[in-house]
Amino acid sequence: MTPLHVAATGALVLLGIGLYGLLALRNLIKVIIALQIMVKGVVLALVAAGSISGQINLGQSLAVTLIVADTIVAVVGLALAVQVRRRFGSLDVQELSTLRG
Amino acid sequence: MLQVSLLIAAVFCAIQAIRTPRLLVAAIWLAGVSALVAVLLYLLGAHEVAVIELSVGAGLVTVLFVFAISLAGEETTRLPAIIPRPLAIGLVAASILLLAWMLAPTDSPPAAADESSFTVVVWQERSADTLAQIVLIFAGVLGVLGILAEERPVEKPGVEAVQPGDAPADKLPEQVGFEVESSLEREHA
Amino acid sequence: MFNLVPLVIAFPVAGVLLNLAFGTRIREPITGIIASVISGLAFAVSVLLLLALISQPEGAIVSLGEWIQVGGLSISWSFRVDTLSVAMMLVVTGVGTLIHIYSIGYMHGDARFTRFFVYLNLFLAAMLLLVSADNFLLLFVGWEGVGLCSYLLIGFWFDKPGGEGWRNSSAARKAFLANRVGDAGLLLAMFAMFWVFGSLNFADVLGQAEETLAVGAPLATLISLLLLLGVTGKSAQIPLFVWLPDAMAGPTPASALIHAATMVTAGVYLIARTGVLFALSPVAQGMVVLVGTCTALLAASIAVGQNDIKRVLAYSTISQLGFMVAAVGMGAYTAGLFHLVTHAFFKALLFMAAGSVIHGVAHGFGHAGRGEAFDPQDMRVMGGLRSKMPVTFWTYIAGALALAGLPPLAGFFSKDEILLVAFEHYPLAYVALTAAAFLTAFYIARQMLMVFFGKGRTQAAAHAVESGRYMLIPLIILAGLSVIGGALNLPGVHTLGGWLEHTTHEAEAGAFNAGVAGVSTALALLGFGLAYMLYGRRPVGERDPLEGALFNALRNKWWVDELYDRIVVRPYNCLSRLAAGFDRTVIDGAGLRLARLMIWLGETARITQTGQLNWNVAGIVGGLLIVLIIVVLGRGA
Amino acid sequence: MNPAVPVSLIIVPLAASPLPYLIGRLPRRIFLTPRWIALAALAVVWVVFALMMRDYVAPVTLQFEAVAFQVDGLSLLLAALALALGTLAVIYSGPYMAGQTGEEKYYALLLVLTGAMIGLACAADLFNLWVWFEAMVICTYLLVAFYRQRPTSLEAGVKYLVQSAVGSVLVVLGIALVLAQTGTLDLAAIRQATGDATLMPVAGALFLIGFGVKLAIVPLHTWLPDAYAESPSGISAVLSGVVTKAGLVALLRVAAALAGITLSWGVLLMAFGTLNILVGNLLALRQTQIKRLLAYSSMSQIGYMLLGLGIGIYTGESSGIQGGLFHALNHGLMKGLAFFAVGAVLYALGRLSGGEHTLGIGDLRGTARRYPLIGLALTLALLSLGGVPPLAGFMSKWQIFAAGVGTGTGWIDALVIFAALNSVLSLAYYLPVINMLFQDSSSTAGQTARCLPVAIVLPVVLLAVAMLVVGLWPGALMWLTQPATSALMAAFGGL
Repeated sequence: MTPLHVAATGALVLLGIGLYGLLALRNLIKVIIALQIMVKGVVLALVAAGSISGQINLGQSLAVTLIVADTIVAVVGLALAVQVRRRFGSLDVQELSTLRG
Repeated sequence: MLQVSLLIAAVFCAIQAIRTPRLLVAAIWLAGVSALVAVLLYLLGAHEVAVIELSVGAGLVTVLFVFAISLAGEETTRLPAIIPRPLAIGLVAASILLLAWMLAPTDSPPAAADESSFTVVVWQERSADTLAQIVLIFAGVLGVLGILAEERPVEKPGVEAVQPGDAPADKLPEQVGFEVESSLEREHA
Repeated sequence: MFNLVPLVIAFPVAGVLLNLAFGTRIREPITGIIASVISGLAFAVSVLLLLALISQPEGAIVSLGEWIQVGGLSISWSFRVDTLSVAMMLVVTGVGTLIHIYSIGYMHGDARFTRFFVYLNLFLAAMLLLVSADNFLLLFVGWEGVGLCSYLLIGFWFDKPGGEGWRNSSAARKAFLANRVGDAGLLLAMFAMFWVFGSLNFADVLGQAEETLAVGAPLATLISLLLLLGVTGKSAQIPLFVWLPDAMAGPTPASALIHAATMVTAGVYLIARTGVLFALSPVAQGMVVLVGTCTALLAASIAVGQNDIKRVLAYSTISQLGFMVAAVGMGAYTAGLFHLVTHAFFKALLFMAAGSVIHGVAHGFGHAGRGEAFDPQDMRVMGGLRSKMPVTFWTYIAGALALAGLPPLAGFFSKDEILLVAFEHYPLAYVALTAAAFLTAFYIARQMLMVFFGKGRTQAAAHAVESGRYMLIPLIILAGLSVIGGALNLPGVHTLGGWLEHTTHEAEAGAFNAGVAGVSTALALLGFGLAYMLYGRRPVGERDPLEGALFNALRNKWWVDELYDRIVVRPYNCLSRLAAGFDRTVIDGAGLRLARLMIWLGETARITQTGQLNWNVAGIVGGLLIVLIIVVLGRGA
Repeated sequence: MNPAVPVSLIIVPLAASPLPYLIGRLPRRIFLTPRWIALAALAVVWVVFALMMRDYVAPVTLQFEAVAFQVDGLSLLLAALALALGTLAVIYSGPYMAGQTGEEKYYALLLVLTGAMIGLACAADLFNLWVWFEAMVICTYLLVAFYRQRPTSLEAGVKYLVQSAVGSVLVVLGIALVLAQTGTLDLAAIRQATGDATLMPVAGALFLIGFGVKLAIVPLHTWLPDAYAESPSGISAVLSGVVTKAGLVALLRVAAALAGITLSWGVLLMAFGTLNILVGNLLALRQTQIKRLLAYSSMSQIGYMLLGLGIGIYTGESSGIQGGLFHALNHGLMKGLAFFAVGAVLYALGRLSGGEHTLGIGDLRGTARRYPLIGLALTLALLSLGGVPPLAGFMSKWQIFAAGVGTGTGWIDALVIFAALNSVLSLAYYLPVINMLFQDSSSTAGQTARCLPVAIVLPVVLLAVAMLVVGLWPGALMWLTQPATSALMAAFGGL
């Protein structure tokens, strides 16, 4: 197994774990953690892709942008979670299902 | 071999982050994933991004999580999943395996040597991305400020319209939810 | 000269804008006079077009420029001036102008006087667009426009107290829905035409039809039958006729203009215009004749059992439309259009005279002091109005005799031509139509006897007064036209036939047949006599002389509405539900089976919107999985 | 064309965006409000846009080091729509958002949103496209959850954030696959590169799902009704009118880049389009809240766009593509108008600051009596959405249907007939609303009604007039749809 294979496998496995977390977890902060796990997988994928195409620095550059962007998303998400806790008194996404139908 | 064991460790951390009922613990497992991914990145030759992942992913994000958890409150109860577990596992596994199966035949060629320098790529060649990133950060900061902003005391009475369903913030959450629903019901009727 | 044709539409549009802009500032009769003058101007333009056509009968197409231009589709703002369209324009603007003038008197004192005239002008604009359009899309715009105006005018008094307003607006909804079913047919026909001919211009579609499609081609039948569906909606034929009687909820001038003289004849015009297509499909032609004949007979028999003065006329209109549809179905376009014109004269006359009667009786009711619940449209409360309202009476007689088809009034000649063609080509239809003609004479005589003869049965009738001159002058003019209208196409002269020959491709017209004319005249007289025996010789009491099982059936409109209920209730299959989707519950908006199915589907679909974040993400994963599977399968293929 | 023009089109709104925020943070007593600053900035952008339209003859490509930008018909179309609705939303929000905490952030974010969408419209680099897309999405997070004191707003914001984030992660994975396969990120270069037949379709699938979340294709649509119904009405208009179209443009850009070597986009778009039409209509059928109803109707309208574009791409004929793009523009006008008009009623009722979702259809009773202009405008918008001729919505649907029937393929005919029937079905939920508007008795709207300020009426009137003009003269938007169509045709060229 070359390092690239490892990275590609890792990317997919982390993506899968994150997706599963999104389906199974009910705590909003843990949902955001699951999102972050997915992002880690994609960072690996981007760098590996750069490496495969012989432009590792290009891959790195993209990965940096991705990390920044998704950190921002996580921060906004956490801010929302804090407000949710204030207004709903809970972080359970089950409580967050008043809008339906 | 080193990579494989690092990967296994990272996957273990990720699973733990999902499984543990405690939020703080989960955040720390996430930091573990981040650190291990950073090492994997370093081994791939992506030195700069490894450093950034370590400092932002394992450092900054963890701090933010801890901060948020302290604001929102720790929660330790394990909530039963809403989606039946076999269905969830099946959906995810099927998608990921299909992806993997279709990507598998690709023979990864040996990584060619990259002559460019990271700084040049980031700051010159892809400066448009970097500029857009600034916009993104600005928007994100405004977003966080906006979402977390405390209610300003009403300066001019009567400017802000009062509506029946608007519950004061200090009410018990259960009551808030109830009120919203009952006002919805009124509309339906 | 032909270039004037856009003015025909521009004038009513200008009238709408004028009255919208200044209607709130100027006083009552002025807005009505503006609208009437505008309508008169449109009539004048039509006359100019007529004069131009006399010297150049092949007509012209006037184009104002491109409208939609994309891909293969090219639609322009173009209008067709030919003998057919100008004949329709003359009827619409001529009768329309008279009805405008009449409305000034009729709507006097109504809170929404100006709005009524805005609607009338808007209707004129849409109707003129319909008849002058040179492509199906423009025609469809007019078609929808008249439907909208009809909806607005039926529900005009949606705010009447005591549940009546609700009935008015639900009648409007019923009309709207029945019309939309028909419109769907027209729309599908347009798609089919575009698919086959690649164009929607009359010249392309009708010009290529004979080359592209063989006689009896399934596509020709499909298009023709879809067009027929549109016709049954707009012209109130079986099975979509149920909306027209309810449409009488609107003000009487609107009933006269839209639901008697002009809009409902749009279907007849459409068949005449697309005659080439129908000629290619014997099956569709047969269907048209069948629909027209059955409607004529069924509606005439229902009219016998009605007691509401306007509902009698409504069923009479449906029946007469059946005559016209049957005529154009037989390929006798001249006969059909001839009847359209004369019918516009005498039916508008009858409606407006009936309006005058209602007005007079309601006025008399006001004088006689209020009693219990009172319906000024119920013929049972009338009687003896002959002496109270002499002008109305005499004009009414003229209209009624024309409708009954007594020589030498207009209705005699036009109905006789239809009967003649039927006699020569469709014997069964001839028998049915003659029977309908007999019933026509009977019910109109019954109506006259109940309204005008005998003694006033209520205080209201006894105190009724004649209407004002705004209302009477149009009546007198139309009465004159009803008497002499037959001159348009006298046997042996065939002015109208020669005129329309330039546009339609006429089936061979037979010579005047004294036998056919004699039989129909004799039957009409028989109908009169029978009615006189039953209603004329003794005072009509509470009990109708015809009371009995058959009359009960007539009074209940052959239980058509109920029949629709039955058919629908049986869950045979989805198709029967679709076909019979016009039962009254449907049309009253409560329970179209299809709608129920849709509502059920809608509720079911709402379950999928769980509002649950986890399920939402599961949707994304599911979508990803589906697309990936498609990719895998696509790779295998 | 002077390269400074397109650059300033992107830069001006972005550079000006901190100004409303900073001005708003100053202690009061200052004449300039954040809203006027935002309007001034947008006015400058309009001037730049006019300059660009004047000089535009053919697509221009600008290269900033490795990252390419391209100004073509599609960029102009999206930029015009973003500018138009952005400006109207800023005008509209003056009285609507008055006195809200965080007003200055609201206007700053609206500016950033407009700039980001123009950037997205012009991006010709796969990754750059994603960055603009992400910037746009992050702007809307706060705007959706603007009434953070309302639990339902927060709920909508959370769902919107998580689902958007999942979609965006999938897009980046797709980008990684493309990079690995072709070694380039330039959309034009990707088109040239003939790649492995296995990796590219997977990337295509990931893009379809990733951008599809923003486009609300079924079954990724679940965030949409909540977000549209809970956000301030100005934002609902922008979200529905432009942001979905930005997702559409992004998807079309990458689809065109992968056109030669991946799955058949035409068939996929048609399939998802038809599904969207049906599901959107069914879900809208039983709604009692007006904004939610409009949200679901957006889903079905997106379906019509996808159907038109799919037909065009499948057959390689311009008429379907033009119809789809025309419908996208029209939908921007119609749905913007509808949300603005509904917002006007909300304003009149005083149900602001988060009361948005409580407006039931019954609350509209008799609105046309008290506010004839608003009632008429909303009626026009709804009839147009329902495809009643001769309004704008009918024209574009007609083009789409005509393009489909023009192909002469049986199953496409069936799809078109199905879509046409659905168009009739959609009247089943529009008409009751119109009926309610013109009811005689009035609901609370009539009693507590206050006067509507010019700033709220003006956008409604402008959009209504624009919609009428387009309906009577569909050629009026040809200057936008024609270049966009040829740009897309060229991009999908090889088909």
